[in-house]
Amino acid sequence: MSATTAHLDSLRSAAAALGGRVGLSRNTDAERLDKARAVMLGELDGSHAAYLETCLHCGMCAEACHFYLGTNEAKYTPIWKVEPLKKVYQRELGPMRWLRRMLTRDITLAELEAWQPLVYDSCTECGRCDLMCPMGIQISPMIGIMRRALAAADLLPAELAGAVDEQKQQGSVLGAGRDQLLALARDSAAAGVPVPLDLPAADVVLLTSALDVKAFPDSLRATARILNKLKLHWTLLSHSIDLLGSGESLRELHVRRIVEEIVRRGAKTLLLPECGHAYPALRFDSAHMIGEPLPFVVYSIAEFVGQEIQDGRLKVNREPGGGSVTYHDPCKIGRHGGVFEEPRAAIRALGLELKEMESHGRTNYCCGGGGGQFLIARAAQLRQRAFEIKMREVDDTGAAKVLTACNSCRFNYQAGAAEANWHKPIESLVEHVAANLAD
Amino acid sequence: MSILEFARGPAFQVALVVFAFGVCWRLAGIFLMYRRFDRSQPRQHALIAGGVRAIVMRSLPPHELEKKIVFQHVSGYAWHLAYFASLLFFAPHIPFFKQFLGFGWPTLSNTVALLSGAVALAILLALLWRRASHAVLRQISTLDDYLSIVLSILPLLTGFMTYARILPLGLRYENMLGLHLLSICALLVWFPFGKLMHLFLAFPARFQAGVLLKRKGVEA
Amino acid sequence: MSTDARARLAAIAIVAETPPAPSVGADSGNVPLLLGEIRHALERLLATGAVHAIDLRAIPLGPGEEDRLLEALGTGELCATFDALGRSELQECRYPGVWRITHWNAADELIGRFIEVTFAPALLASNREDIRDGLERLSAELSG
Amino acid sequence: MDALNIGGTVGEQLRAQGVSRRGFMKFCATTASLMALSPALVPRIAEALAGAKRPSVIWLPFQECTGCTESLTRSHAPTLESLIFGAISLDYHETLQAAAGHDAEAARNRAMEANWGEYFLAVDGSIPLGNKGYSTIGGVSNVDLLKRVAQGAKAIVAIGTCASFGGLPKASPNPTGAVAVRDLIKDKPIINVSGCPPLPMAITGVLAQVLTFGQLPELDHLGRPKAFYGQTIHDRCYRRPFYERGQFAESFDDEGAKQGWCLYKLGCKGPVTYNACPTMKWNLGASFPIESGHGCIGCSEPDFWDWQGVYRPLSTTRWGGYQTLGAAAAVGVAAGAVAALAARRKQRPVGEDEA
Repeated sequence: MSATTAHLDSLRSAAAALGGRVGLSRNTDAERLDKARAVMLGELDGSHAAYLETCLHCGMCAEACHFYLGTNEAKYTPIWKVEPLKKVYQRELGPMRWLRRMLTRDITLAELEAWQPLVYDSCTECGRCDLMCPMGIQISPMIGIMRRALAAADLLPAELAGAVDEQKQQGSVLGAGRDQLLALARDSAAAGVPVPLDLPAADVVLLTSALDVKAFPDSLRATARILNKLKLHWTLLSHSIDLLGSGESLRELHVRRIVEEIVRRGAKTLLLPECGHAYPALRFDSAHMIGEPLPFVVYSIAEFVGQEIQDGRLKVNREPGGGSVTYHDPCKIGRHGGVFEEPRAAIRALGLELKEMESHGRTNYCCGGGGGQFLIARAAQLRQRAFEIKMREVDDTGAAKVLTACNSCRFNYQAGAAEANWHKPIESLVEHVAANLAD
Repeated sequence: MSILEFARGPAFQVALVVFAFGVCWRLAGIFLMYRRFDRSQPRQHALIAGGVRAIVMRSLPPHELEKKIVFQHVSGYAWHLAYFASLLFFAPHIPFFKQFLGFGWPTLSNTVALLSGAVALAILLALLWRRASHAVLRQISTLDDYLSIVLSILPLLTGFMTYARILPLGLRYENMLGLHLLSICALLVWFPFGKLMHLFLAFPARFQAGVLLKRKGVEA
Repeated sequence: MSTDARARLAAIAIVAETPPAPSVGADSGNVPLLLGEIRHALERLLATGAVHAIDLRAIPLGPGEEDRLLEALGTGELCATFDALGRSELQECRYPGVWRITHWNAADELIGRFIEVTFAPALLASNREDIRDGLERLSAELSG
Repeated sequence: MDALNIGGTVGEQLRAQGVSRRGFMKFCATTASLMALSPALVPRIAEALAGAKRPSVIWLPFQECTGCTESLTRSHAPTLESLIFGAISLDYHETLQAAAGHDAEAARNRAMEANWGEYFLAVDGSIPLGNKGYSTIGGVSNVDLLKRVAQGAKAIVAIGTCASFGGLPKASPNPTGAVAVRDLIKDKPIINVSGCPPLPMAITGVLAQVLTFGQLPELDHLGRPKAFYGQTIHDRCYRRPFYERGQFAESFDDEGAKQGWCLYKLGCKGPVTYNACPTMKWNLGASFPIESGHGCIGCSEPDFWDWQGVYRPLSTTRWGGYQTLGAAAAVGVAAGAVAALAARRKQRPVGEDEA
């Protein structure tokens, strides 16, 4: 417990320190508004148009959202969170924009400011509402647009702005940079698990995340152990630790650099760590960002490990002691990525009894802190309301522990559990696999 | 010119032209807009099938989601079905459709058609009340929502009054029939500009979602 | 018309269709209602002596319904006719107290049909004025 | 016809013709029936009729087809003869009178003078305003004649849909500029006895009512006597139960038509037509159009001729046809395309983004 709270505290203070660095915007209000609008217009396309035109205001999306369900506050209705985007669409792009302009007012900076807590504090882009909508409206990607528009208007919450700033200035995220990663690799090699770093050529490239480096180094080590066991020609890239959703252009810049690095090494496979947010970006969005299909295949590590087990290339022993677990589907690789079966195959191979939560697979509830939300200090209470739903579902399974494949989820579980004084272990699926590798 | 003649003649002609023009305008404006082409490697293929499947499956949400929206779901189904049953299978309506299509079809008995109209009317009124009182719905509702419900209710209401000869304000049967037709004109004129367009947009939106989710390997 | 044209006319096949028996409920449903009304009127006649009349032209009746009603009422003992502005017939029905009164005009066209529930239709009785006229005529003849 | 011999009451006239009291009562009973009054009112009618003065009636035909007069002469109760010789004094009727030319005009003038302010004016046919020469009598245009004769009338009875509402001559595009009596005469009571033609009993019934009670009958929103026009054809139609049950003939020779089902889908205008056909019936009470298997065409209603066709059901509308709709749709698509293409210039195509 103390170890957990220690790394939590260190992350928290790092995040809090980041907030202090952010100064006032240097742009005028009009410029900020224009920038936000430019992001919206740039990202909105015909598919969003069809969604925004079809919304019936039925309010069912609220019933999917853990923030609404946890608070019963109407403003947390998912579609309401994209209201400014809808306005801009209707006034600028919609077929009836001439009429709309006569009848409605333009968005204001104050409006965008008012929406900051709605798109950052009370949304993790988990996408549960996307499944609920009877019209098929995909709300969470539009929240993404809202966020990038707000970022362009210098309206990122202080903690997130600080993190972006840090990455821009120092190349580290939450204090985790290349140096820390090198140290981690050295320690790992010393412990008998070599981590090949930045090799000039490899078949398989692995990325890691700041959270792994700072809080969950075991997850990285476990990954390395498995890759070594599979005797793959692999390397860990140290250049790009994290992909912060801090604005379209920066995100694209990152993606382009990563793709270049992988292509340069001739790798055919990209493995993403037990980290959520990189997955949809690299697996699905990147092809659009670089303008052509990726020349390699992208897997989440949990997905990869599950596949290797299913295909018989990776052998695992039944876990000593066994016991029951439940599996938390991380939104980014589950609902946003389609990885449901592979982690469960791994759990079955370990001989663990899988007790599913009522909402599992594509309808799984978010841990409550994804999408950078867990960094925002003022959103702590909100986060906890959402987490309580998760706790209830976990408790209802009667499982002894929770396994997951995302360290953001793990981090948030631990923080929430500490806050609620809840004693349910949340552990890494990959670590469990690595601990039970068969010869 | 009497109300009935005005409704059957110029009013309906104009309403239909506005309807056809507006619907095409809006649909073309949406579907000819620039669209990103997704170049990512799909996790699952048969994307079209995924889209079609979504059109069906979005009518049947999974259990965990469904149990939160039982009322909306059941009432939504009930009023749509009842509304269309009375619209399409009430015998005096058949000649109306036949004039466009050139063919008619069997009808429900008046009792059943009227009963289903009554069900639709009752649910719509309940939904109107709910929209005005439920916190979430109040938050997200616009004039469009209220106008669309009211304009959907009026043909039902005037239809009933016409059939049952409930004639307030000294109105006579032919006036009420005229008002019934005028309420349909109003519905047609409003149709392209508000949410009623989901008649045409719901399936394309679901299809899009289905294709997107199929690409990700998630059941829509 | 030439014989040829006649032949061609004759060649046109004419089929006389017998209309099918009307389906159940193919009428206004007023016959049983009228019979019910007549029953109540008879009860009232006995109890209070109140007379009741029904104008059959004011009642919507489908094809054949009037015949069915009259058939149901049947024919009773007494039938009186008179000729004034055309023929009239007062026919007692199968149910005493129910009278079928039919008026024709001078051209023998039906101009009215009534059902009266009464001990005797007022038209049967001789009228005072007519009696006075008759009396005058008789007196004149006797004195003449 | 002696225009000046209009003295005496109806009762006296009938007695003078040798009609017995029993005959008079019979006359009253059928008259009550005609006025759609309860048989219970016969004694009151008898009392009224016995003392009623015979009114003078002047009948002016304008743009008409004589169908209304034909209908009147088919009236079987009271007989036309009894009307003319007993109940009313028909002093001028272009079609029926024996006199012609100057004699006829003279008879009319005498009747007008003798009964100024007391006579009833019956009009059939509409009045053309487009060109006065379209219809004249003895060189006098219809409109002038109507105005002159109306001046001395106690009330006007507009007989037939043409006189009541303009009727067939007024049908679009109304080449003669036809109007109804009520469009020209505003200062006299007008009773509209509409129909094309009106029920003969409605014509005689109204005249009988006027004569019996010496006052105008209760009128509906279009100035028609409620006794005859108080309910729609549909209200009193014996086929209405089929409508309620949703049983409709789909064509004139299908099983439904043979079974006598409702003719709504075949264009019957019964629901919006106020008339007494279902009870009074035509041809000596033989039948009425619906009973004969044809829908009501709405002939007693204003502008019925322009109701988009006799066989188009009430629930149909003008809709312009697919060409109009197609054009509207095409313009819509064009407008949408312009909107979308203009929107594309604001959207960011692939690969193009800010530095």
